[in-house]
Amino acid sequence: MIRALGWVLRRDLLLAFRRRGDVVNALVFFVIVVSLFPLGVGPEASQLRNMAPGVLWVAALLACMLSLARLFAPDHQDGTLEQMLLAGEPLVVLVMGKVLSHWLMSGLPLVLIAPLLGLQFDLPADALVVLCVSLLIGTPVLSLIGAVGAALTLGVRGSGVLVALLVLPLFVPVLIFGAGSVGATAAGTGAEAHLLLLGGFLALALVLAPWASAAALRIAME
Amino acid sequence: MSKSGKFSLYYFSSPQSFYPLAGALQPWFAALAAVLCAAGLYISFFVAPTDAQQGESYRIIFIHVPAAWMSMFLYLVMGFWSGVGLVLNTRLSSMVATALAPTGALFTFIALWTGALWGKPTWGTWWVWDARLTSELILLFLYIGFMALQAAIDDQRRADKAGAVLALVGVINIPIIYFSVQWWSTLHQGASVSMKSAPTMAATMLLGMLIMALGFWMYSIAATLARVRCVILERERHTDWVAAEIGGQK
Amino acid sequence: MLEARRLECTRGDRRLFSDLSFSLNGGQLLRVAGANGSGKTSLLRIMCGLVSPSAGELRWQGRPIRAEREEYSRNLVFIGHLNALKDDLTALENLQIAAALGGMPADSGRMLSGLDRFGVAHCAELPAKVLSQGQRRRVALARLALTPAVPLWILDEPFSALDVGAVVELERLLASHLASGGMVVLTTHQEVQVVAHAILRVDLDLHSAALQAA
Amino acid sequence: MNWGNWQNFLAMGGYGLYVWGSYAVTLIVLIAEIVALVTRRRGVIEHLAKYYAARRRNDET
Repeated sequence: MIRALGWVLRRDLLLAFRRRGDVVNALVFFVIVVSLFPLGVGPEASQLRNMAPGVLWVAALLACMLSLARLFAPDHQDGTLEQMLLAGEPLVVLVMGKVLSHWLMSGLPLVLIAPLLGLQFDLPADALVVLCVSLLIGTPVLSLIGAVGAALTLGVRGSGVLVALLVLPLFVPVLIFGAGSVGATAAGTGAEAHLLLLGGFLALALVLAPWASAAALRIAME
Repeated sequence: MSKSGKFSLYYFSSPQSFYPLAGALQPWFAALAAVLCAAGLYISFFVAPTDAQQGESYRIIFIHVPAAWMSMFLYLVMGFWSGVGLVLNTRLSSMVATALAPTGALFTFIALWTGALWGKPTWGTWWVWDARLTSELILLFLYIGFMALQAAIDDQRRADKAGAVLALVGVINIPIIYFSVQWWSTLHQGASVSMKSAPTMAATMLLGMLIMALGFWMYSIAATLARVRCVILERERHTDWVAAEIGGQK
Repeated sequence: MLEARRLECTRGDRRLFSDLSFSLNGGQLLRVAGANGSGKTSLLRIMCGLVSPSAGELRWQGRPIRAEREEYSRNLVFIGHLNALKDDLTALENLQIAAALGGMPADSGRMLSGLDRFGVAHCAELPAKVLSQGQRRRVALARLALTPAVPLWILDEPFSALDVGAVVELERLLASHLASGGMVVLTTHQEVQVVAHAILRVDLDLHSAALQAA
Repeated sequence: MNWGNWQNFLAMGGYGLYVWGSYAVTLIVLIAEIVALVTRRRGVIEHLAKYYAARRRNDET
């Protein structure tokens, strides 16, 4: 089982490496969206500091959602997804592998670049650290929940908009506590509770989301 | 009803036998809904006294709160039937889930609308990011997502199952969303008057809300039964009994 | 032994076939025939366990395949009308990953011999996107050469896009699989020249979809 | 609760717009759903009648 997970991971990372452009594009999208906000609301530092957690997190949500189109759809089109269902390995494990690689290619880059963008918004150092930690815990939840949405909308017409409709409301708790943790640090009230709850969401999503995605994939194959 | 005279749940789990049953029950639920809503309206306008703090504007609560209850309750019911449909593979339960969604979305809309109208005189603004209103807004998105997903999938069986998975994911998420939003709104102290604490819960008020909620509940059952009957006819059109049923109508 | 009991398949409003029963034993080849849209591909997908039939059931070694999906999957190779190749991976990598996910050893020596069998060893290091339609089909079919021990092969139009040489090679491979007690299910437009213990034929055009043994 | 006269009842202590706005929209929405259900049922029956008629014609030819 671990072996199968390793192979899926290896395969998806190799594919992502051969199509580096897609990964870079999602990252550039994130940077552009975040950079647009100061242009929209003005350069006043205190206002930007207040907005920063929300803006960064919403942009992360959108970037993650955009990259969901690459999670299952290409495999569905060329028939490799079918073969995965027939691999004789538990589908949940294979889904885990795909979600993990999706996170490594879409979530992790955001975590790494977020501090730079935080500096643009004049966030203090401790808030930057919490921002990174919250993204590190929160973005895997986004990938896990997003996988369910991507699997449900597989091969459905207008799936791009539909996946946003299905997945974004489910992202709300992550957004609240992710952005909340950064805001709480900036306000000096401490972010431990927020981060713990985010960790709780991650645990819950890890347990439930792969099953739901696997079920949705089987349904999509019918 | 069955020819053998044997009553069983399995008998009614087939669309063919449920269709006439739904037709027979529907008027009764509709009548109950009308009576209960009339009683609820009477209490809310003629029995309940004026609130000392908010004046007459609090009478909106008699529909706002029951509608909010119903909207959440109907999503849970939808999730339940979805789960039954997914596990037992019974077509009828999926049809019921599909039929519940529009009515649930409607009550969500009513809760939002009345919330806004209550908010204007109370808070001085049409929209406040209060915990209940925000949760209702997200719930509306969940309902819309469910209906949009089902509408986008052509294959009926797949639409049923995909909708069921989504509804179940939503059911797990609703408490989490509700709790998160609650936490968030207390943190930001947006509204000083919360809807729950606003008027003291007088007994007559609670009674009015309960009766109204019961009325809405009966209405939801009646509307859902009517919609299930349409769905059954549409989906079972290749069967002989629907052909006979339509033939009998003409 | 694979046994189908009163299978029925509906797509939307249309009932593609119903009351379809047959059983397939080691050494037998089942050819699914029927006009376009008669449900050949649907039947194969049902037999793989990808789609559940609207009525009836499939049994593998006497047990319903629904109950032990993964176990059943390990006993079959499915090659659909899609070649299941990733454009950005080389032929060799594609084959390795397919084998590894199927629980086979993935050493490149075996992969190369499989590719060689279908005359595409020289394409091993090329990304799949530059291969021709026929070459891609050959790479997909090379999986069969790697999995002789898997008893049930389910092939959707395996001969499409193949030239004469590859057709002969595939027929030879099928024959040896059958001779060693394997089972083959396939759809094809051309007559199969396979010496088999028995060739069964399911014709979905017949309304009752009755089984004729030929 | 005694409102005295219709004016008082409609005015709702100055909150008439909000109270009646809520109740009216609720009523409108529920009635709209009922109307939609009735028309849907009618439409389905009509559509199916046509569908069966077409099928019968097909069978005859």
